[in-house]
Amino acid sequence: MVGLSVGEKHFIRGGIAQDLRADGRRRLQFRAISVETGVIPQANGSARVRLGATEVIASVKAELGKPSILHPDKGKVSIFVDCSPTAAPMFEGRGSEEFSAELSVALQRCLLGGKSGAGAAIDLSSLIVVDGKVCWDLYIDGLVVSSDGNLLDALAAAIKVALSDTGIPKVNVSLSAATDEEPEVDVSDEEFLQFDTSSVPVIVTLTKVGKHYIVDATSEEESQMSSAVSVSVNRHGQICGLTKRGGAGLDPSVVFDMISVAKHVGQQFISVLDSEIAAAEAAE
Amino acid sequence: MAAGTEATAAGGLTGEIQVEAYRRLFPLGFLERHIRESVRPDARRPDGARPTTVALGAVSSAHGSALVRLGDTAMLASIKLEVMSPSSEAPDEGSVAVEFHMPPICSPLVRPGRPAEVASVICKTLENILMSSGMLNLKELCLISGKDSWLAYLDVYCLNADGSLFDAALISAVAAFIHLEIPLVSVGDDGRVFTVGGNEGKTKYELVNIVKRNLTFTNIPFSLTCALHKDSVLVDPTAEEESIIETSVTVVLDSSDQIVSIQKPGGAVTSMATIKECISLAKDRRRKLREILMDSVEAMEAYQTD
Amino acid sequence: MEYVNLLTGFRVDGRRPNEMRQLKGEVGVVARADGSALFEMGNTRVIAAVYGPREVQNKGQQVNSKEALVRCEYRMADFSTGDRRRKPKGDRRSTEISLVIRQTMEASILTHLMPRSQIDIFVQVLQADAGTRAACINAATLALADAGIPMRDIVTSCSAGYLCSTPLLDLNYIEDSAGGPDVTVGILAKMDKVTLLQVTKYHELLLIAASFRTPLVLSSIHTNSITTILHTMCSLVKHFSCHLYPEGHCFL
Amino acid sequence: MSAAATTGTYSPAAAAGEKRRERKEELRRHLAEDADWPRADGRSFHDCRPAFMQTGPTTAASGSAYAEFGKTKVIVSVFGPRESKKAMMYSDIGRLNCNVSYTTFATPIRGQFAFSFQGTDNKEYSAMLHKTLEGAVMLHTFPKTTVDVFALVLESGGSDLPIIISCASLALADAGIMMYDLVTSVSVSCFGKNIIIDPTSDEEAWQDGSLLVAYMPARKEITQLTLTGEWSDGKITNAVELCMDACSKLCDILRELLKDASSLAE
Repeated sequence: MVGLSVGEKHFIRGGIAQDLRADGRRRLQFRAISVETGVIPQANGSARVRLGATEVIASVKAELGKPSILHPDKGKVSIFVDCSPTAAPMFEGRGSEEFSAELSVALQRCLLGGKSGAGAAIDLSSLIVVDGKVCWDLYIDGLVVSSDGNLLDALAAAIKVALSDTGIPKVNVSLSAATDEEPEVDVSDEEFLQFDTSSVPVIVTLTKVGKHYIVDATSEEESQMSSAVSVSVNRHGQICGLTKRGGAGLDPSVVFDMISVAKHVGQQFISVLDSEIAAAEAAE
Repeated sequence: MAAGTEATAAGGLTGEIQVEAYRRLFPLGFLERHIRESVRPDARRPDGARPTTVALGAVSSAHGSALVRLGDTAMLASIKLEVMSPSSEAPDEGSVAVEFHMPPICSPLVRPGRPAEVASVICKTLENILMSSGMLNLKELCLISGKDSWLAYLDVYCLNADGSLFDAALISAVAAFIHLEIPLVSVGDDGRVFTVGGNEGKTKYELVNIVKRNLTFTNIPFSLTCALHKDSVLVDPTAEEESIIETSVTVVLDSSDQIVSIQKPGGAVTSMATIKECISLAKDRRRKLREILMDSVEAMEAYQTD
Repeated sequence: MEYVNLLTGFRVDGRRPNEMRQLKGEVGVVARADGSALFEMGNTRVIAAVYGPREVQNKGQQVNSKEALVRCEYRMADFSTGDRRRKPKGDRRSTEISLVIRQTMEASILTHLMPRSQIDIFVQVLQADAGTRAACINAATLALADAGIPMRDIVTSCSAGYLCSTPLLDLNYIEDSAGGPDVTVGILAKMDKVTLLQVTKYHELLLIAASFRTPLVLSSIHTNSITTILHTMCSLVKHFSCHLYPEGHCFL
Repeated sequence: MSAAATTGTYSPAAAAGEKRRERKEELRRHLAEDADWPRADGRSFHDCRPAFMQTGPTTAASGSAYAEFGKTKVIVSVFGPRESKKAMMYSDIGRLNCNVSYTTFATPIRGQFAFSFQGTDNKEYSAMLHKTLEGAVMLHTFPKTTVDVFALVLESGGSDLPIIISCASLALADAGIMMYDLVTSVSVSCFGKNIIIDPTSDEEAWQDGSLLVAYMPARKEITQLTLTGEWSDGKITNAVELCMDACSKLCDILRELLKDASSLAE
């Protein structure tokens, strides 16, 4: 919880109105981002992203599973987020459940695409090992370690980086003659397949404070929001998901305006993230 | 007694306050003054039940369902059949799983995440009555002896709680079983049962159950709840009455007027004569409910032939 | 399985029996917390954050208004273990460890200096490779020190086990899952006092003690100062004679 | 099926599941490629299902509403304003508490719900309902107290959330809770280049993307907007406008309904 005095509130609102925020940023400027890969050795891929004082960790684990009956030619991806109480005392006990669920749903909406699998960030058919029998189940876990606003954007960025860090073991399948039997699977320890993460989108949350909207809001700024829209944008400029996150209603023209601004900012954010990923990979 | 002083205190005020306020402030006095005139707050006689309607087939996704209204109390019962392997003790019997739900929409007293206490009591009683009354012949739920049989999930939802919940729940459960239509099934190569629909299917697959499409009922239980307050017996109490009265008696009778169960959940003591009165009231009620149920079956059949 | 090489005396990960894993500590990792620390013991990695002293949030929990209320929550990240499982929050093990950490830290915090206030200690396990209990206590100590909360002394903790007739300091996951007896000790380093002693497989320990009739080797680590950042963390094994009473279950 | 594996019982599927899948693929292809292929229930792309709505099914509540769109059936009860829970801190504006639950027979296979369910409660929809309504309800008119909005989905036949939202706003009006405007909601599914309105559950299961709009027509404000799948700018504009148009029409129906109900009461 952020407790602000009237003067502080006025300062934040005034700063946003004049395009000079409390930390010296402009309205559509992100905080400095730092990216680190391979932070969880047990996972197939992992990343830590710091956005100002916000810190999140994403891990990707791959397990062999069985494809669903409805989609026998596709693997499965699930995304869960947990907010650690270290980030804020209000996440203690069951206190984080509701917020974690909201973040999980928003990420699923932005990364998993439609029910048919169209527009998904990860090509689900690349996760299939044997049609209808064996596939990879990707478990993407996000953990919020430290929170200073804009968690959703940070989590989406961390997932994008973690996916680019992910190596899926190469699998050799020995198909037995009898079709009913479970195929034998030999998981390789040495060879790994990398993902094509170029189409994984980023999320840009536009927070409306007063008449203006800002990107990458801090906790203090978020406490002053009237409403917020999270837009997920991929490299091709397509919108891959959108969630309005509570608050007052918005005029339709404002919504369309926000979408086009988010698209623009998102493209820039993707290129920043790409160079960070390259730097992190070089450092590793 | 507190109730007495309340009643006299109320007496002093009656001329000055409005009926609705009096009802809220002195619910006991309000009810007792009605009973003295042999009429109830909703204009019923003490021995009069509320209008009851039964609509069969209210849930399209279920195999059997019924919506019952008892005054403002509304119950929705649905039966879904699933295939199970029968236990070794009874290889030629199916089984029934009963659940009674009180979702938060039905009453201001129920909150999400906290199931109402009364719901589990009604659930247990409902299960006992359905099993012990001899209404169901579990052998009829068998498909292939020792291999496959039906497990009938009976889910009763209370949509609006306004008293006499058990009576309404029992009627809806019974009606749902009467409405239950067992799907035609066949056994696939993998040993799993699958449903067969349409006419070409019937000729293509070897059917397991051609005859047993509806259950037969020799015995149908009905119940009546009577509220007992001082010397008077109020049939089919509303939620308002239930919150005031001293105790209640629920009588369950089968088709031959045999007593399946009598329940009196503690509370004030009652004479045997009052219990006998309740039983005779329950007998009258059983006949009426039976008529209502048969009418609803006819109405549904007429609707289907149209 | 051979947990200690008979010829060389080395353990599966190449350590000597009385050698600890690589230790690493860092304070101030959570910007918005009053105190925080990251602590690593080999592959075990935990984060602790301290909020407080602050006003008591739930007055009902306050037992003694003359002392600070110390609370603790232990949580494992979904990805912290080798096989990914979503565990329900507040399972029995987490509750137990939360309680152990709380009691251990409470013994060191000068609670009487902060009446009518509350101190929350949150520990989050990022990677579990055995010894999370000890790592959490070390991280919590660092975080409390970072928050500037007055303490009697620095609490440090380490575990030890007994496999292949050898006492082993600071078990890793492979050694921990071998199922031998193990001991976790928490000490107030300068005062040289034990605040935590947990023994599992107590009966096996009894047998061992009975057959060898030797003092059981337990462990504790010494920390010199953790005022700003861990300068040095010298680890040494202390011989700790404990009297195992046949009928006792817990001793402290 | 996971449900079958855990309980040891299973719901017998219709004959030849493979065939059903093929049929669905075909349906999907038609929806994606054809100009205006009549949908499985005979509607054209931009037709909503016939709707039936009614106020006051639950007399025990302060206000309630029932909505039936095709196979989807929903009841919403509104309780309060009433005392907030003891644990709640003081608040000078009112609280809105939303809960959405499903009956066990709401889905074709008993108790088979998506992962965001805990028991029969749908956490995701509860949160979404709350976010949608909080911008419309005048929370300052009932300080310190709580209004509970509870929804029960009797049968799920697609477009559940938009129907819950519209039904909840009708129930709030029935309860006499002050609102800036009635909120109505409509969702669309996207198949290839086509957009179809008010999808059924079959259509939802195969869609390429979906978009939901909750709208207050008199104030011309969007209170909720969600989107999945890949969309271009132009398509979003089209879909949102289509939804807003449908929302306005639905809102007129609700308004008439409330007028009729109040004149009937008099």
